[in-house]
Amino acid sequence: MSDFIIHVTIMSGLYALLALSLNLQAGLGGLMNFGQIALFACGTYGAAIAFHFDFGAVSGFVLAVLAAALLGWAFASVGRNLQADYWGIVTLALAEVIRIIATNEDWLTGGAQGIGGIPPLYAGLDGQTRQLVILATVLLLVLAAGLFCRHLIGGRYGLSIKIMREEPQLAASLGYDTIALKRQLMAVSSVLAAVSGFLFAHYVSFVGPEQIDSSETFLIWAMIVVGGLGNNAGAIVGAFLLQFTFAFIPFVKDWIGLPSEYVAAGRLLLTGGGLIAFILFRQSGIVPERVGGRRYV
Amino acid sequence: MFQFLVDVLMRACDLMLVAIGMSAVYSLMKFPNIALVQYAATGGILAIVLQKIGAPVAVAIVFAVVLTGLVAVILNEFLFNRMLKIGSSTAMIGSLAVSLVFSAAFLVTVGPNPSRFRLPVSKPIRILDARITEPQLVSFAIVAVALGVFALLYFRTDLGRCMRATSTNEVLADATGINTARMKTIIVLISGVMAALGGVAIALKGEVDIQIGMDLLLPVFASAILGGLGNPFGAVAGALLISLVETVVTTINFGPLMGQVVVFLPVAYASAISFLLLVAALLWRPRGLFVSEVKRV
Amino acid sequence: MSDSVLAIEGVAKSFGANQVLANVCFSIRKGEIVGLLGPNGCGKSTLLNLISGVFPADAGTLAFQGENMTGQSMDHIARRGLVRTFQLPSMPRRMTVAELLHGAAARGAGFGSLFRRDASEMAEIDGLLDELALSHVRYLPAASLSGGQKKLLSIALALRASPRMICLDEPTAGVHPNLRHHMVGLLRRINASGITLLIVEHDMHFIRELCSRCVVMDRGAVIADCKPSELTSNEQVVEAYLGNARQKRAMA
Amino acid sequence: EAVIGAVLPLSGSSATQGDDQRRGMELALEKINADGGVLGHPLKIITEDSGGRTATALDAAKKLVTVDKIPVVLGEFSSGITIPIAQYLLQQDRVHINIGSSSTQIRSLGKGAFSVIGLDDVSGAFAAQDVFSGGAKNVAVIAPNNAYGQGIANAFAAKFKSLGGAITSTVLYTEGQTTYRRELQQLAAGEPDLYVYTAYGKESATINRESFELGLNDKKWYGLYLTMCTADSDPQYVEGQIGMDLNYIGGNGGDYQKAYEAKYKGGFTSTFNGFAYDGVMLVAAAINKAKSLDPQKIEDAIAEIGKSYEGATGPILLDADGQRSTQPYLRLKIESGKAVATQ
Amino acid sequence: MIEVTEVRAGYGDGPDILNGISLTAEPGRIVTILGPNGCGKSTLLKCIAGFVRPRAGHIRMSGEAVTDVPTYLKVRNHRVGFVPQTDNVFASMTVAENIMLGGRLMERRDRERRFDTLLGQYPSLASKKNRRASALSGGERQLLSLARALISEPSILLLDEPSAGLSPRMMHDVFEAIADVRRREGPSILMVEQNAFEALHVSDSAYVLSFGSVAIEGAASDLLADPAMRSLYLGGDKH
Ligand SMILES: Nc1ncnc2c1ncn2[C@@H]1O[C@H](COP(=O)(O)OP(=O)(O)OP(=O)(O)O)[C@@H](O)[C@H]1O
Ligand SMILES: Nc1ncnc2c1ncn2[C@@H]1O[C@H](COP(=O)(O)OP(=O)(O)OP(=O)(O)O)[C@@H](O)[C@H]1O
Ligand SMILES: [Mg+2]
Ligand SMILES: [Mg+2]
Repeated sequence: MSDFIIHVTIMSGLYALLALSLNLQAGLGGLMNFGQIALFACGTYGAAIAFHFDFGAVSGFVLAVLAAALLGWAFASVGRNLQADYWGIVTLALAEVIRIIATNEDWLTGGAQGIGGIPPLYAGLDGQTRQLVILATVLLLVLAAGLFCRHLIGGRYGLSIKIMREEPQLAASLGYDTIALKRQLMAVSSVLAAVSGFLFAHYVSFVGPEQIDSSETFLIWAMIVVGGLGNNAGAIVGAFLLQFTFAFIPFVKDWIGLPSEYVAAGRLLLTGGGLIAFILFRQSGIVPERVGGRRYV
Repeated sequence: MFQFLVDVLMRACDLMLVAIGMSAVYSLMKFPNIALVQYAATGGILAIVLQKIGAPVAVAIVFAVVLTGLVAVILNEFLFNRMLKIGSSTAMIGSLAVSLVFSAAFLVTVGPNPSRFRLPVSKPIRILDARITEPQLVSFAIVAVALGVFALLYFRTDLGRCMRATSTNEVLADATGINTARMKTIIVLISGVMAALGGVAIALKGEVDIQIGMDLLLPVFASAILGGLGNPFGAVAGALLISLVETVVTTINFGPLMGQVVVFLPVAYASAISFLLLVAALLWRPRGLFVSEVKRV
Repeated sequence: MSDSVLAIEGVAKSFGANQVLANVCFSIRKGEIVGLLGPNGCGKSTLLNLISGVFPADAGTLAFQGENMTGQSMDHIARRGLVRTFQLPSMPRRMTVAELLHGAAARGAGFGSLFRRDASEMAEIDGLLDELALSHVRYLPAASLSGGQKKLLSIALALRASPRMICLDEPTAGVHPNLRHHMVGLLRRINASGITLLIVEHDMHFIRELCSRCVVMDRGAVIADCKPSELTSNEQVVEAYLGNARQKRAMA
Repeated sequence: EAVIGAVLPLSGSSATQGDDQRRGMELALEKINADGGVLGHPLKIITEDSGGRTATALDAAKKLVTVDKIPVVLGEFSSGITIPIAQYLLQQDRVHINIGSSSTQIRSLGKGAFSVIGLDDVSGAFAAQDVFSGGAKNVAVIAPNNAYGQGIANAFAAKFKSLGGAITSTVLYTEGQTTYRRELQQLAAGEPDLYVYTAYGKESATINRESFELGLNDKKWYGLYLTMCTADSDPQYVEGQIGMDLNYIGGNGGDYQKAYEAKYKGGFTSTFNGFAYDGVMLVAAAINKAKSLDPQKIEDAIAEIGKSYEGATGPILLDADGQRSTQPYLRLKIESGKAVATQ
Repeated sequence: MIEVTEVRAGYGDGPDILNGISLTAEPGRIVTILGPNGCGKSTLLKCIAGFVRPRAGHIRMSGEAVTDVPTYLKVRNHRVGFVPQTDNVFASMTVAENIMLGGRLMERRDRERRFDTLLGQYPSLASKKNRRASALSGGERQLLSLARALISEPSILLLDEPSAGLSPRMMHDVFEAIADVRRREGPSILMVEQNAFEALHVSDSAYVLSFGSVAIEGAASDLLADPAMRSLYLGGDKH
């Protein structure tokens, strides 16, 4: 059991990084990114391609981070004068384009078959210790990312992003280059997503296009909505909560004794219904954003 | 050539009604309701099931469509209205959760296998160089009539004017004596009916399975946004444009250019190209092709 | 004209077939307080939009402190020191007044300021809030301010952006008369610190008390450029803008 | 008490196949337990839903291993999911049985991984030989744009070209569309002698109907796994199609087919139920042979049994990599709505 | 006839913005509400119109209790015309559509007649009849909003700063128009204004609010005549 919990915690941590990244964009910057999974894909495919062409994990990491930052930058550039919803759909579409490329360019990405056999990190350690070390790494990264985001949001830069989010015209009239702000924010938050993807690839050891389906983005969205949009702690809590719920739904199923033809329906019902109930009864998330933040109330 | 037009229309028809519904709901409620695509699936599946248990096709269709409309109203009353109080991204995630519950419901009621209306197989009719079957013509007709009725309602009646007024300024609409809550209910009903009709139109031409809703999501989104969210007839044009591009890029034979007999763009890239078109169109007209609203300071 | 801060030459703007501005020329010297007057819909706000770079002019040139600003973006122009306020200000829903004022100082707020937090500006912000009777709403979300309070806040925001020149679009519309009086004093002091002011306004008392010069527009063209006291004697201005005798009496 | 695990796509885009796999397992379970179970107890299968997602599938696999302490896990359907869970299971020294993926990458998973389904190279090569010897020289291929489709289309093309035939065009379609007219017209543009296609239930229904509507059925259609291709289609549209499929006849395949039809009121939904059935049967036999639930012993037993095992899908011979090396295929033709064997 | 008794109101779970306000506006009279920024004038109008629900107190229109009646019903049953302070037009609709919407509850013939007279009164709107309201200048919006409220010949007129942003000439015309409506149709007019002198000149009575309570009430002429009042509440003695 404890192995299972370690595994779920590692996955939760990876999703927490993704959620933190999305929360920076959507919660702080008002950027309704529905293509988050494409930034994650930069991480997974960065790792996979580096492995495939024998570049080594370090260059894989560099590749992942650079690709994600570049893609984030491009997302922001495309959306320079789009309204939030429009931009959301554009990112969704672009992420889909990236998935289509990953499915079809098999010389680079392995096509629909994906790239398998990516070695785990800390390959020198034995199974049990390795899991623990990976767990520690992920949790440390989540902590560091959380603190970084907190600092970013609480400081002067966060204020300028907030003005950009709420009233772009006003921000521009005060001298803020809103496009540059968006690009910076996207590039920085994309790096978090790429790190998550990179670790995911090495942890799961397989990278394929169905991992970057657009429904994955919705899952990350669900995490930050449950946790409380705009709040870092909320994003982390949301990621852990949802990931643990998903992981433990099979136990609920065993416990109820659900016949196997209803397993899938039960899972969908629990996730969908749970999410609805959560939104309705825990209105603005577990940890709602406070207007004014810590400093100005 | 005529065949080509028929192909374009056929694909556009699949998207149009759902896209109109999405756009119309967006104009009043200010959130893209993902569950709409599931209403389409509900409409189609319900009509088929009703026919299976003995109702004549026409009756089955009417019942299915009305029932779906009512479901849309009820869900709106009990879920989306309350979620919207928290925020539009919350409502959107909520509508995703509702979609999951729909999937679960479909899974236990009709199972994952596709189903179709029991209609006599008809030999295609030849019109010029195109081949069209009778059910396809009926399905065209349904879409055309639905569009016409909606256009009349929206532009020629007081009800339509009130809807548009509510969508631009709810407070002022209230102050003009418009029952804005009822307007919303009506638009939700209409969108549910339109989506269900869209589903029926798809079902008439062939087969539906429970995935159909989620499969429609991206192209419907793209159509609605290309036309300009909140402008229902823009969505029609958007659907036409998307299907036109998809069809054109896949039917152009690049063979002669490259000294070979047949060289086509891989179909897998058709949707990628239509998404890229979407991005390009929005770069040119950030609020969609058919929104002429000026936002001034 | 070496001391010209803002030079507007032959500026024109149309929206579709609708020509809103045609060949507008005037310039403003450093330290001046200029009133921009004209009937509703004559193009005053549109001119401010061109000056501040909301959209580009169809023709003509705009120069600020000798630098050609034609076609530059709003944020670029603002960073050069030309800041404007809006006629119908819309304010953030999820930021308090105090937060907004902190964030309004764009200089040095870039990515580099990530780890900087200073409280030294507190005093400055407090002073502004006091001056504009906004102290008691400092911790309210900016969007929930009353109409008049938003107008006052937008002046405070412009001041925080370290401007060389401010263009104010109807700063007193919806502001209580006592505060208008107060505002005259504030704007004078701002001006005395070397900031040039261009004010679109309909309150003639305010104009008379504050401005050294008035530019009057009608249907997209400048019809008068004179001292405030000379307005009533200009037939064209009276006809287009001031209207009947009671108004003239009020001006006298 | 013997408990084994399965990870299947019971929801998501492959739910049809996943559900059919579940049916096969259920039939196997009924048969095993009616015959006395394994090691004297009824066999139990814990089935988990993968939702068609790697992460969920991995969670499920880890749950089966670490919580339910299961020695053998069967599944999944998509190669993209089968591979990572198999890798995980092998790391944990458990046995993995592939019952539905045919990517050739599966061959290199390593010891402890078995496939009871022939990988794409096997079936693609058979079909190419069959089509070529049928006289067609220029063919067009349409297959889904996923691991299965890409794999089998490549395998088919490689063999067909090596025989001296030509592929006029290969179309990989995106699943879940409402129409495939564009794809079909691309296919027709090369004017092939014959169309080779493979598609899952819903897509094949649409493809068959539309090829009928567009008049593409004036040429011969060859279905790879023909019963899967025609399962959901209206018989009128597919009349006269030929193709290959797995051999259900001979051995205990005929009984299996009857049992399936009796229990689920209709023909096979996909070809995958048979492999799921065989997978479970094989594992049960191995456990009985090993007289133990130790994964290592089960693994050895499977390798041993796999030297000659008669499954519902025909003889299962596992090669040194644990992969099914041969697979008997049938040549089928649709006559008055039924698939009948031809020679 | 509008009667407001001891109304308390606020936003969300915030503090009371109105602390027990009472006032009456009789038919055929113009009542002006004055007061510093943020004292609750607009909140009071929104409360009467039904956008903000009173926490205590009563509101009656034409003798009927309407405290908890939703806005649209008030508008229908008591013919309320409302000009909000901000966001006062249907931005994506044309000028003509905006005005017509104001009269949607009237007979078609009446509506068209009124429409033509109103456009006659505001030539600057007439020339922009088919333009989108979102393109209008601030002053033009103000006029449009007024025209939209006036077309239905309301019996209760709530005006939130109708003269804000208007040129001196236009402001004068607008006040004349309001006085004219009062003379001809005799509605109860409740008007919030910052241009106090001009407003008081056409008003019958006035209330001065301060921090959500009535500080002073009286006849408009009395307020204008009292020098102490002028310097304290009306912005100094400049006239
Ligand atoms: N984006 C636009 N599209 C079309 N017409 C516009 C646009 N912006 C302004 N106009 C028109 O240009 C004219 C001038 O508008 P502007 O806002 O500059 O007037 P203004 O002088 O500021 O008036 P006010 O004193 O009422 O604010 C108006 O008639 C307006 O309708
Ligand atoms: N939507 C809102 N949510 C919360 N507080 C609000 C809201 N609207 C107004 N307030 C608060 O209520 C108080 C009164 O606002 P109101 O708009 O009634 O003022 P006003 O008297 O009309 O002022 P002005 O003359 O500036 O228009 C203000 O302090 C404001 O901050
Ligand atoms: Mg203006
Ligand atoms: Mg007000």
